[in-house]
Amino acid sequence: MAPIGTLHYLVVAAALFILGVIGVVTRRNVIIILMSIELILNAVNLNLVAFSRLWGLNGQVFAIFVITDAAAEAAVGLGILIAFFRNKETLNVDEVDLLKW
Amino acid sequence: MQPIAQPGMQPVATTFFFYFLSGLTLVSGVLVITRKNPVHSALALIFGLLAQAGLYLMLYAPFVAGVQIILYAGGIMVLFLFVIMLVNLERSRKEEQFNKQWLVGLVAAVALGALFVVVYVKGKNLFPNHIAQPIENSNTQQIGVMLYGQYMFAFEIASLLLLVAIIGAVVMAKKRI
Amino acid sequence: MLDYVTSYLSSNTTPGQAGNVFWALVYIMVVFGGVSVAVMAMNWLERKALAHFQIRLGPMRVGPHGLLQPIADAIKLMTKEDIIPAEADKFVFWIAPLIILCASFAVYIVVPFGPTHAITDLNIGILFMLGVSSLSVLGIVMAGWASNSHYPLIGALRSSAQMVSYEVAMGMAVVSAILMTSLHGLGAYGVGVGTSGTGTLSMIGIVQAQQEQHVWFLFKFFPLGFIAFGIFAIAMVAETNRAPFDLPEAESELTAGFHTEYSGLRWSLFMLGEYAAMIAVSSIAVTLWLGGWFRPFPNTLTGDTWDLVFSLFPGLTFLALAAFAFVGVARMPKHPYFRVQTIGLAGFGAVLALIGLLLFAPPVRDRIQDIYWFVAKVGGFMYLYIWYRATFPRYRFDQLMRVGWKVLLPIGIGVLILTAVLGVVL
Amino acid sequence: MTEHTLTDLKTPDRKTDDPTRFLSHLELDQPDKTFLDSNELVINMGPQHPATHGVLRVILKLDGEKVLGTECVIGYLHRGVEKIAENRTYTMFNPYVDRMDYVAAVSNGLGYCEAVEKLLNIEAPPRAKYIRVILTELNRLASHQLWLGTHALDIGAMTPLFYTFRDREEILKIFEKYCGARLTTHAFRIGGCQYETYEGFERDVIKFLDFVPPKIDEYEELLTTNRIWLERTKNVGVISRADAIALGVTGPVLRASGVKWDLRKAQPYAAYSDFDFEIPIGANGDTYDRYTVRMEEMRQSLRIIRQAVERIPEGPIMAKVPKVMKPPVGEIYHSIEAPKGELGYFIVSDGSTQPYRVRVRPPSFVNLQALDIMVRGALVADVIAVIGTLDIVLGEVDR
Repeated sequence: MAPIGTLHYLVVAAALFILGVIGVVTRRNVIIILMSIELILNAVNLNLVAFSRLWGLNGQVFAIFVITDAAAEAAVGLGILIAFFRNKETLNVDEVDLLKW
Repeated sequence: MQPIAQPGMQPVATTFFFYFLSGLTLVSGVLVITRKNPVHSALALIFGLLAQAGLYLMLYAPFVAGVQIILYAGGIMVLFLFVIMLVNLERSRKEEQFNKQWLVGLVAAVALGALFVVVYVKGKNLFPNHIAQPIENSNTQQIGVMLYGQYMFAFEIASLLLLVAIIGAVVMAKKRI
Repeated sequence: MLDYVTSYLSSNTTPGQAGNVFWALVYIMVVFGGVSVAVMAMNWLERKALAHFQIRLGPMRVGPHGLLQPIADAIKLMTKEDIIPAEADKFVFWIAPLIILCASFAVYIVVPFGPTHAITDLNIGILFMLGVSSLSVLGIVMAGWASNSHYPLIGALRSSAQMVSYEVAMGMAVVSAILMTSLHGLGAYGVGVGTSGTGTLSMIGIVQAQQEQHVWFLFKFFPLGFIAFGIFAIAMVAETNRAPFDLPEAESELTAGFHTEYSGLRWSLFMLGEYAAMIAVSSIAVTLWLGGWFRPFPNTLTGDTWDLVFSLFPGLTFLALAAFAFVGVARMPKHPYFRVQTIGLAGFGAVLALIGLLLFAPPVRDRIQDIYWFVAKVGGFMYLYIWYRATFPRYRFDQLMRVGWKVLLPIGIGVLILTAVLGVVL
Repeated sequence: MTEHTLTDLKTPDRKTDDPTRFLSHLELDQPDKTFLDSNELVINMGPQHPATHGVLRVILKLDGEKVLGTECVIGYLHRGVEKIAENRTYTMFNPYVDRMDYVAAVSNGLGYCEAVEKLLNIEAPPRAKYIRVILTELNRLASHQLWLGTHALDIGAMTPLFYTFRDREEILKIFEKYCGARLTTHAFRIGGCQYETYEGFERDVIKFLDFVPPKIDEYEELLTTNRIWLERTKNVGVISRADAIALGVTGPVLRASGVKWDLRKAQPYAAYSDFDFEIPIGANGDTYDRYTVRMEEMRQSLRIIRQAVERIPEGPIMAKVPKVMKPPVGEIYHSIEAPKGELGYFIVSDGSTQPYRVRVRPPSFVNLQALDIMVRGALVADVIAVIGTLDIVLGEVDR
């Protein structure tokens, strides 16, 4: 078995990223779309941390920023979701076709 | 790529753990996007996040791993589960869960995959051979110094972002304030 | 192979740090087994102590003074019918207790029972502990949701909100204690690199910092350490869903909260997780504020005489317990009916006395001392838990939230700021 | 005779299996629209629930944790006591009343005996009256102790339950020595008492009187100034003076709302006019006031018992009562102050040996009406506290 290097991590991250993209594109449920976005962010984090092993800690610091953003995104996203659900009583993202409620 | 040899530290079965954890990550990623029930998706995502925290530990990033567990698995996912419970599942579960966009998804996936393959194959030599000395024992401290030194401004912006997110979430979720 | 096994014994780190898989596995077995036994003992102790608070006897039938009651309970729970509601989400229902159990047991990986008596010493130790123990909320939420029933759902919502809220206050208290590791006081301001007194997140490092600074963090920057400890002591009761914050499982309101639909073995897993979590958060408190494994006054009462005196404590404790058991033997009614019980209690006392005598042997004495003091301090917290339960009524949900957000959190932030300021000024 | 119209009562549709059907005729407040609209939750509290004091079923309509409306479903313990009375002679029916409020059986017996005595136009001798007062006041104490224990347990304080039961035991011992029964005592007979006090009765009672005040202090020490207790009970389940009177609630619930109404003073029965005691009243009508009122009542009961034991006269304990009781045709309403409130017996006699109709006005049943207005807008936990503070006994509610 080949020794584990940075590229291995990058491949995992890429796969995770693709999975996230597929989720965003094919799912209708808003919650799962948000989760797929978390997957994408995680793929990015994995990349950053993997690179930080090569170029120092900047990558890890950025990973922390990304996690912070993910928290903010989840809070706002789920807030919107609740507001949306309250009015439409559905979680289907196709129904979100008006700019007002 | 050279395996990381830590002086004074014998990594235990690194190869096995790498394949185990990354396998867990990918399988749970697949489960996230294929499960019909959002709770199952969330559960899969939690396992994926924990496996990823393990990967971070293997990359000598213990602080990020800890933050991942506390914030992602302990915080954000609880929020997700909370919301899933709040919204009426009985009704939303009956809805169509998948878009008729398999083609788009496939195209996007293939295109992205091709892109990654091209980049990684062509850029393989771009990755430097040298490896920055992992400073595990003071990793947390180093990150702290960087956060409050070099990235001070970004850090403050992030705190502002969180504040805005808090207010935004409250405004969104509550009709009357 | 034998070298591999014995080489660790002379090292002065934890097995995890030394990378010694064999000893790490041994430690894991010992710690997890010990915690399970401690949970059973705690179960018996709680029932007995609570009973004596309430002028009754508690379990008396199974074994002398009910000593075998936890075992009987365990057997009963294991052989009970395992009911899964028809409408429940089977997989989530199945996995929820396991999540709680894993979360509360995984914490013990970094609990320092002594300078080398820990499974491993992560340098993000305290962060790891807080993070992993916060995962148990996921199990609770899932248990409540998967039961597909109203009471568990309300219990789960309450519990998740409660645990997430109190984690914030708890975090503030913990951060102020961590800050103290880097602040030597008296002019030494050491947050930067290269300066003296760099802070640490490692559990062992925190205890050693207390030794170096010659103070338990409880008494550092008096009363700041004290207030931070108080916040933690309150928040940890809320975190573990115990009285007076036991709303998620408030019996009189929600029958049993999130585990209403659980029975038999699964239910006992919840209980195991809860008690393990209680011991875990108590050990965080002991590590952060009460000097961890150190005996009282390790820096002032020094010298061989004092060392000897304090090292006798473990043996003396067991001898005292044995004496207690023998008093019980003497007070047993002299009726043939009680013969088995009397013999059992006498045997138990004899075992305790034997352990006590064993602990007086010098090599054992030196090795066991750290663990003894750590466990004794944690035991004090366990007693507090029981005492709370006997004394306090239960908070209402909004009051609970108010205490968490409007009382504990502002005080916690204030303490944090003051600690930082004092560290710079002094 | 005015014509009663029943048109405004919508009959619940019992055909549907919907648990909300009982709520159909409730005017429910609109849910709080600031959060999720579909967040209304209907939960069944009881009949098998640890905190509904028996088999009360409360259907709660919740918005999150906020109570929008309640409905009590009763009758799970219905035994038809009133109907049974129509087929029993007056003497035979006497033990049945003990089974209504089984924690205050002596008071129930007293009310029934006095009502029949009034119907027969006889009066119990003074010594019997004093014995009756001593036993009913002891019973009041026992009932309040049981209430305190269970109420505190509902709010989460475990220990008072065991303390109160320990002390209640002493009262039950006195009952047992006096009449052989602990719970359903059947201590009194129409026309007086069946039994003379046993040897050492006074001594036992005096001993008890010296024993119990420190114990009451002990309960108060655990609860009265306990912060959590205060927060859980102050301003919870408030019922105003006007509402309390309008709903007809009686007993400590009424007095806690500031109405000084106690039948022992207002229309003295037995020997109550001979004794000197206070009627404690509350100010706010919240759960805490009801708690303090009851605690004070326990002390006042001790006062009454002490006076009664000291002044107990000698003499017969039974009035002259005909062997076959045939009260004159007529009707009578007699009420006494039971531990839970006004306990009234309405007896219609057709001149035969059996009552034509007996109607009991149980305090628990009437007080339970107040549950809905006391808990609207409160939280689920308050429902438990309020059920506890109303001090209901389902045997009496359902009869």
